Amino acid sequence: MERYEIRLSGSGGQGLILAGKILAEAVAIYDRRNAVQTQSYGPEARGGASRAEVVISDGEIDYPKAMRLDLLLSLTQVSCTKYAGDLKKDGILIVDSEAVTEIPQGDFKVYRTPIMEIAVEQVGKAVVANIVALGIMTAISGVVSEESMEKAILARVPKGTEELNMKAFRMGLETGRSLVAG
Amino acid sequence: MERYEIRLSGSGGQGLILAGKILAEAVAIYDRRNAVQTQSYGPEARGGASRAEVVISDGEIDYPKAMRLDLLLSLTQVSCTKYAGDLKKDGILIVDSEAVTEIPQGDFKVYRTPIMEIAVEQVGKAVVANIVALGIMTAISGVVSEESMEKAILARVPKGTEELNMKAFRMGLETGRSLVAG
Amino acid sequence: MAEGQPASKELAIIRVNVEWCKGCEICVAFCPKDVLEMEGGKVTVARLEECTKCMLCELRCPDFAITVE
Amino acid sequence: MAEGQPASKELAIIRVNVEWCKGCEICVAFCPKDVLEMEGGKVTVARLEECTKCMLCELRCPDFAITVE
Amino acid sequence: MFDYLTYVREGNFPHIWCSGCGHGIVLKSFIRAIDKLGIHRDEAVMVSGIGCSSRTAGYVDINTLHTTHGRAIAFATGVKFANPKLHVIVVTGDGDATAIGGNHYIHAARRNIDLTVLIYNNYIYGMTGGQVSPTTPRGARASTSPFGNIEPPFNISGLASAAGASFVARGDVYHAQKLEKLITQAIQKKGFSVVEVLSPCPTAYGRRNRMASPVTLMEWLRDNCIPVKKYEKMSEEERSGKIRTGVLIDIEKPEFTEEYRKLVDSMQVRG
Amino acid sequence: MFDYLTYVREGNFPHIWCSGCGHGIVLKSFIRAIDKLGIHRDEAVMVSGIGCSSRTAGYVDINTLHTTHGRAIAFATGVKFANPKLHVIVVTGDGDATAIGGNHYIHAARRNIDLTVLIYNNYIYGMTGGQVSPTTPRGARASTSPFGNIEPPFNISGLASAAGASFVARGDVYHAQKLEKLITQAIQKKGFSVVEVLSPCPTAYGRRNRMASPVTLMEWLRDNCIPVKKYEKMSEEERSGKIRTGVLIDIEKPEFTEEYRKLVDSMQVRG
Amino acid sequence: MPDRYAGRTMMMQGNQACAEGAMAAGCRFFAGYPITPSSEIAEWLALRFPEVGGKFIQMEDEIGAMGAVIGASLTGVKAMTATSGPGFSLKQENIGYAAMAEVPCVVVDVQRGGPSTGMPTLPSQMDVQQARWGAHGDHGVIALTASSAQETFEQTIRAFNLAETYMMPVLLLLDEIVGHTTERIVIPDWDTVERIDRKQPEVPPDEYLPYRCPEGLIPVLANFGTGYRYNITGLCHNETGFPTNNKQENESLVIRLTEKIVAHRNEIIRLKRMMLDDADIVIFAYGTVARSARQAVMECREQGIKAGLLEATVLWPFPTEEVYALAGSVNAFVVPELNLGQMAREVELAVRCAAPVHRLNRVDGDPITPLQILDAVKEVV
Amino acid sequence: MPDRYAGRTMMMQGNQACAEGAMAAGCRFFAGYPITPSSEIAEWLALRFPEVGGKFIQMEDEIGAMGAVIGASLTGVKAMTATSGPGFSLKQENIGYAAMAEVPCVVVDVQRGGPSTGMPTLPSQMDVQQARWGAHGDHGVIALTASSAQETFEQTIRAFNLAETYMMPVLLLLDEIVGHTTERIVIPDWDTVERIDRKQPEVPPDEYLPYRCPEGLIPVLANFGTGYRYNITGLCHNETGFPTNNKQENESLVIRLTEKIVAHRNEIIRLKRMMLDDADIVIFAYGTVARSARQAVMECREQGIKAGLLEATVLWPFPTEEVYALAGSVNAFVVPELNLGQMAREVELAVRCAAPVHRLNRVDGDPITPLQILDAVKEVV
Ligand SMILES: Cc1ncc(C[n+]2csc(CCOP(=O)(O)OP(=O)(O)O)c2C)c(N)n1
Ligand SMILES: Cc1ncc(C[n+]2csc(CCOP(=O)(O)OP(=O)(O)O)c2C)c(N)n1
Ligand code: SF4
Ligand code: SF4
Ligand code: SF4
Ligand code: SF4
Ligand code: SF4
Ligand code: SF4
Ligand SMILES: [Mg+2]
Ligand SMILES: [Mg+2]
Repeated sequence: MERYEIRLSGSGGQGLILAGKILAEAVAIYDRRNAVQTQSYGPEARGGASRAEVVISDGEIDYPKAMRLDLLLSLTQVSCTKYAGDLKKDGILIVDSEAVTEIPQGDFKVYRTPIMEIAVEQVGKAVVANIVALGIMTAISGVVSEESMEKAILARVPKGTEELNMKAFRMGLETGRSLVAG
Repeated sequence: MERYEIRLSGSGGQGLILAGKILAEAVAIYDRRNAVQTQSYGPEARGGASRAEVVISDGEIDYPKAMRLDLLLSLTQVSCTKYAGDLKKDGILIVDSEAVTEIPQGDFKVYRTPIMEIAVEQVGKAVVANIVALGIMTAISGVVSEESMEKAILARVPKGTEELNMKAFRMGLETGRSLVAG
Repeated sequence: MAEGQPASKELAIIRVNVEWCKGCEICVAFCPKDVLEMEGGKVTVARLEECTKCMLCELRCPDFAITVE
Repeated sequence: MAEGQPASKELAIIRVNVEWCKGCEICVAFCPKDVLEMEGGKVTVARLEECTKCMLCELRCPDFAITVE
Repeated sequence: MFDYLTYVREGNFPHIWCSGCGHGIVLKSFIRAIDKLGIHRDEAVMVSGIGCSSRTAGYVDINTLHTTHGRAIAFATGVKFANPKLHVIVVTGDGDATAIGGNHYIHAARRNIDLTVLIYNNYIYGMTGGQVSPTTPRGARASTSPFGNIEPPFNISGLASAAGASFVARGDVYHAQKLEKLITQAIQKKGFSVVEVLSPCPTAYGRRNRMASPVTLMEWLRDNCIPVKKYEKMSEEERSGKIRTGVLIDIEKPEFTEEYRKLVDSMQVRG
Repeated sequence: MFDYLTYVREGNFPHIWCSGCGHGIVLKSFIRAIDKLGIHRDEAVMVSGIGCSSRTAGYVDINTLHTTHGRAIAFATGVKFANPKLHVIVVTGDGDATAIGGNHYIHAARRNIDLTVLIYNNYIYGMTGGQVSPTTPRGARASTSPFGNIEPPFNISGLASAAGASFVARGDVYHAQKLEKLITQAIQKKGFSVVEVLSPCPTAYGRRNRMASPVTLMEWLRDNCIPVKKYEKMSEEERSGKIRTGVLIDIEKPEFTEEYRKLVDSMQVRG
Repeated sequence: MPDRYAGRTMMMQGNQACAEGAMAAGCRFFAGYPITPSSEIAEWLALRFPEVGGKFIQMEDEIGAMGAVIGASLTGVKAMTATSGPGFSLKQENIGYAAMAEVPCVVVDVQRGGPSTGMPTLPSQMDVQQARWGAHGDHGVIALTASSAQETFEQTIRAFNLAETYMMPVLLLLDEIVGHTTERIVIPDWDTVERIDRKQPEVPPDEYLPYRCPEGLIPVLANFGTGYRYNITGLCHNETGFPTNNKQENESLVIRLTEKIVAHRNEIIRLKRMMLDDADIVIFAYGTVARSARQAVMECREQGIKAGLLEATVLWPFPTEEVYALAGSVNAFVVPELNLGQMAREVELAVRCAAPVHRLNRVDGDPITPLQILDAVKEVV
Repeated sequence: MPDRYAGRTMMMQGNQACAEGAMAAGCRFFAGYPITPSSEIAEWLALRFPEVGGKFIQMEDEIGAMGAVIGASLTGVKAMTATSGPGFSLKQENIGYAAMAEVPCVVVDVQRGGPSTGMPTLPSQMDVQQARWGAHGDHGVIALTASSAQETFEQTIRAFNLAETYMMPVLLLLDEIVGHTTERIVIPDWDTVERIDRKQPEVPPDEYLPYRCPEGLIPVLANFGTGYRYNITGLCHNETGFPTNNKQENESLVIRLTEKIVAHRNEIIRLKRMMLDDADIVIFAYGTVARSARQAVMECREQGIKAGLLEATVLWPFPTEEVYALAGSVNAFVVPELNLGQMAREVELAVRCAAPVHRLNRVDGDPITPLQILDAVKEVV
């Protein structure tokens, strides 16, 4: 695969940077392909809007930032509005359907699903919304293997929360699969 | 006159830098010729050896430091030994005869006189040795007028010490004249 | 109870600027009368009639997001 | 006075390093026995026999220039 | 309802501080103080350094000067000395004022120059993501003290007094009304005045130290900040873990710009 | 006779200090102290900043590090932390330590790192020719306070205590034997220890303040430096103009390098 | 009330002349920290300022001094600090702030031998590249120099005028010799001194945007306390003075900070030309060394060597075009400096290979003598 | 005991890779002060050092951190600090001290947008000239850079090796993108890492002169506490380490501080060459921008444009000769940089007019993209 560009966007505290790191680690360490993860912050290293990017490729990844997105995840309206235009033709947009109500126009596939709600109501904790999102993205994008994602998640989440996170990931996978299935 | 270079040398606290400034002021402000005065210090701006230079000329003075001395005043042996070699052929060396006992070899005229002793015993204060020296130099060098020197001294010395300093200056003048004469 | 209370006692006007409210819950936690509640990450007025206009919610809101009149 | 004094009382050896002495007069001023004097800007031992070897001159000389043995 | 909006730069809101950050409460207390004092906004200058706390300057509609990290007091010294008519208020953080800025802090106190310094003490470097600060309690966790801080913290207020400040107070954002009073007194004081304000940082400090919720942090302030008078009556045991708040120092001494003015006046007479 | 010469770098003598400068007396007291303590010279490091006082380093035959103005304590922190076995002594001036170096001074005190700091306080910047310093008394003349200093001076020792030092003493060069003892105690103390030494500067301070003669300055010290115990018994009036000397603070508290060692040890167990 | 020195001819050190120039320029605020060989500037102002109501403060360190100067300037007063190498290094962060926030002020560096503590009482020209690049981040720089007490007086005035015109810190690079040499200076009546004061807003407060730059490149900053309330920050900001995350606004700010110098280079750059019309060899010199170079040119001419002198009194912006203009018609450049060739780099960049550039460097703490330059020229001929 | 990461392949930020590189190089002392975007270096070492007995201290400010690093180094430990622009400015005085006293240490500057507080979370390459000229006084400088996490790991090791070899501070200039990008790195077994430790005296203490330089240019400084008692100062000093007023000694010291770099330039300079053999256009790039340049070269070649890349991994000393060597055979140079042309100046000086030098500058906080470089090359063709 040439180059696959993913952006995870939302606001600080949603754990998107950690999600980006897990995704990159799954690809680069466990799937043994190349991945580079970058991020951007608000003023100095704090709060506000948050954005993580993962570029995946079988070749060397020189330019580390995304240029034309293959996949955009947006957990807030602001980030969706801001970044949807960066999607490639036929790219994929995944949004939290509760937070994002207005989808910008564009030549891309849109998947809407209440990510935060799934985390709170089906998994039981808002903090795992990022892992739910990872599950959805894994199912929809197909750029990373499920096993590698599981390993990467387990390696990064705090001790004692493994099960919760696995549950979130699987919830996400299911959601993703049914979204693809339509 | 092309360029006349004077160096006053000794140790910190002998007032040589003030003497240099007075001489330069006499020439440049009162005699209305050109004069430039420079100095050098020990480590940072303190104590130790002390050296003041005055360059006098009717033309512009570009290079402000002495290159070949016309006149060297030395109140210590160390400074005399160090600087005598910088004298021009036929230059003038004036030394405190008590402090400087060894005169280096060289093609210059030497005037020996107990400057400090004159200050202490004939004027009454060691601190005016610098002014005594100015008197001697005025008489011997002929590069500055006596009147201008008097004005410059009066403008620079602390209030209340004018008479003392005038006495010192005249004592120096006399000494200088008799040295030239004899 | 009605006696001794000024007849003219008016209900407080509590305004929440939801654009600014960051949902810290400070106003909710320290309202002595339990007037406020969280809803969808923002504060909302649940029991206006209980409000004594003590102004503590306004005082402590870090986000200039709630005012009481 | 001689009684009670050890017979073997020796004169102090006071050494002045004239190269190092800067003539500050501290040793002179604070010698309890007035042993020292200034001469030509340097210290000199004027009344050695008075010296009690109290070492104060050595102690306070800022220039490491005077020693007492 | 207090009308804060006429004092703020509304266009810059919502402010950048995190949900539950105490800094907004300090800002509000400050606004009420200048309102009460009737200070003309054109004659008030706020000088800040770098840090979350220092961002306060961007929100108040007075003359505002957001400087370099640690140097706010030095800049403020220039402003005040150049134009002593201005009311100069410094807003700064524990890191800004007492880590990199410690020297300016003690020297301004020594000089007793008429500045009012509000130190937002959140025990951490908030802006840069939670590194240990000179006020982080022993044992507390920060990104650069991952095993618990081994350094003892400064007593910010004690330092100011030792250095020569004429007014030193400590307040906290839970007791926001009292804070307003302390700030009022500090501004009124002619001389170097400090108000150390305990202002929680849920994001960078709370999360690492089992106080992630703003409410928990506020409760902690409620329960541990003890007014001076009450504190004095407490036994040694009762005092443990408690923090003295209120006016700690309030003395009269010559003020720097005033002394300089006298010098200049004396020259005019001489000259 | 005390044999100073085995401890000094004789080739660098006579030293650069002016006639009657007190700094040489401090140096001698220091030498007697390390001699008495039997400290191995290879294990002693002297760190200094810039100033006449800081030139001390060039004269002692131990490891010596003459750094940048105001930063001696920071450099010394590195030396000590990197190799806690070394005895690290900082020699510095009132300007070096408390003007430009004030921040490092208070932070090293806070950390309570095991350094011994000798501050040669001559109330002036000697090296640069006599500018006002943070310890210049009010009213005193300096080249940058030609009409008399309008700023109040620091209490150097008080500042160190407020910042957290575990040992603070004040001595003077007239009472040179006592000074030696204070330095000895300071070196022995495990923790941040300060000895403020009143050391006259006839050239830059004395001359401007009617104390041009070294003897006058020494007499002034003799008459005004009062041992703590005696001072405590004096009335308020008697105290005026007098200076308390002796050990001012001596407390026990955890030392920084020791605390870090414990942290490392605990990791070895964990790991 | 005329000043007591106004209109007088006096003997003064360069450092004192600098202080007097500042006063004549209208400077009424000085914050400093002593350091050889600059301390006399502070000392002279400590003595003189109270007479004219100027404010003098000795700060706790150089960083604080630079901060205080910027703070003072924002109230509308002309403000200055002075230092030497080690202090110049320490001031860099705040000099960069003044450049970013566009606060006029003057920073004097009386250069001594470096690096580090180096040779505190000896001259050098070792900080000239630091003047250009000492602070992090890109921004334009104006740095002047002077070779005599009189010129120091005048250049100090010019430094203030440039600072107020272009709204930025202006650096004045002297050296130990210029600073400590006592020579005659004529102090004009202050009223006759050309003095530029910073512009003040012409719009009412509610229309005012501090960084709008009515003339395109230079902002108009209202003095604090005059009713224009705005924000100043060292963060990238837009016209309003508030921080921005807008990329275009970032870019236009950063570029403008350099562009405002580039665009006005002709008004800023000044050169002194001596016997250049028929010169085969151009000596490029500045500061103290230019004095020796003048004498060297005279001696060259006496010996029949067609040498001329291009003396820079503005080091930054560098007179690239002016140097290049000479390059075609001469055989060589000789660049004597009290450093290891710092401005010779610039001369080389400027001549664009049209003529060889020879260096004459001295770093032992002694000045370059006329004879040394003469010899260097002869070697080239 | 092998380290727990040794021999592992991991995902790491450039900043963490820098910290790991330091550990692998044998660094056991870090003193710092937090600043975006460098703080992760400190944070990672605060976590990691206790495991290996390394010392971590957060100082009160950047100046103190730099001082502590120098002090620590003199005990023989390898020591480092890390910062960004504002802190880099503050450290300059003490960096100059380390250069003067010849104390090995490593200073990392993770560059962000400037000037002043600027754009704290956005990348730049705006401090590259400051790295050369930031401290007052003349002295040689070594500055490395890196473009990926793996290279950061390696360059950090090299920085220590150069510091210990040439006895001086070595600067490592990263940028926000390199510092914050997470990518795969392979951490070798520490035993296999080439590690250079500073020489120790071979003569007995009584014959030892710290600045004698047995091999001509580089002194041998004994670790404090090992029985060699000597003096270190930032004043001009002679072989003994004591201050001197001797002019010849001053001169030889100052010249040696530059000469030791000039003389060893070939050992220090390293370049990466990509498709240069037949190149018409040379892109000169470094750091983050070199990544884009690599991609741009590939795209140029696809489009039939003969572009090549000369990537500098050592910025100072500048590879003047290597650049010049290419100048004769190519049509042009293109120098893309996240600043206003700071290294393009050097390229211009180096090519000596043998080929035109085109600049591509970006200062809005966004990186230069491969496409931008491609466009710039096309414009030149
Ligand atoms: C010279 C310099 N060093 C470091 C920084 C990075 N920095 C920005 S804010 C900050 C700490 C702020 O802490 P504090 O003052 O306590 O404010 P808070 O954010 O906690 O309110 C630091 C270290 C900087 N901007 N400039
Ligand atoms: C960064 C810097 N600023 C200023 C100086 C100039 N300087 C050298 S010593 C000194 C003051 C020394 O005073 P103090 O520490 O009291 O020592 P003393 O000479 O009085 O013993 C100053 C300001 C310097 N060398 N470096
Ligand atoms: S005013 Fe008082 S009672 Fe009313 S909502 Fe606010 S806190 Fe509650
Ligand atoms: S205190 Fe303010 S920000 Fe917090 S929940 Fe209440 S209204 Fe919202
Ligand atoms: S030892 Fe005592 S008595 Fe003897 S000379 Fe010295 S001070 Fe005087
Ligand atoms: S105290 Fe020392 S320096 Fe002073 S006069 Fe006596 S011997 Fe000489
Ligand atoms: S990081 Fe802490 S101090 Fe900064 S805004 Fe957030 S809560 Fe407040
Ligand atoms: S200037 Fe003062 S402090 Fe310095 S050596 Fe002379 S007397 Fe001592
Ligand atoms: Mg804080
Ligand atoms: Mg002093």
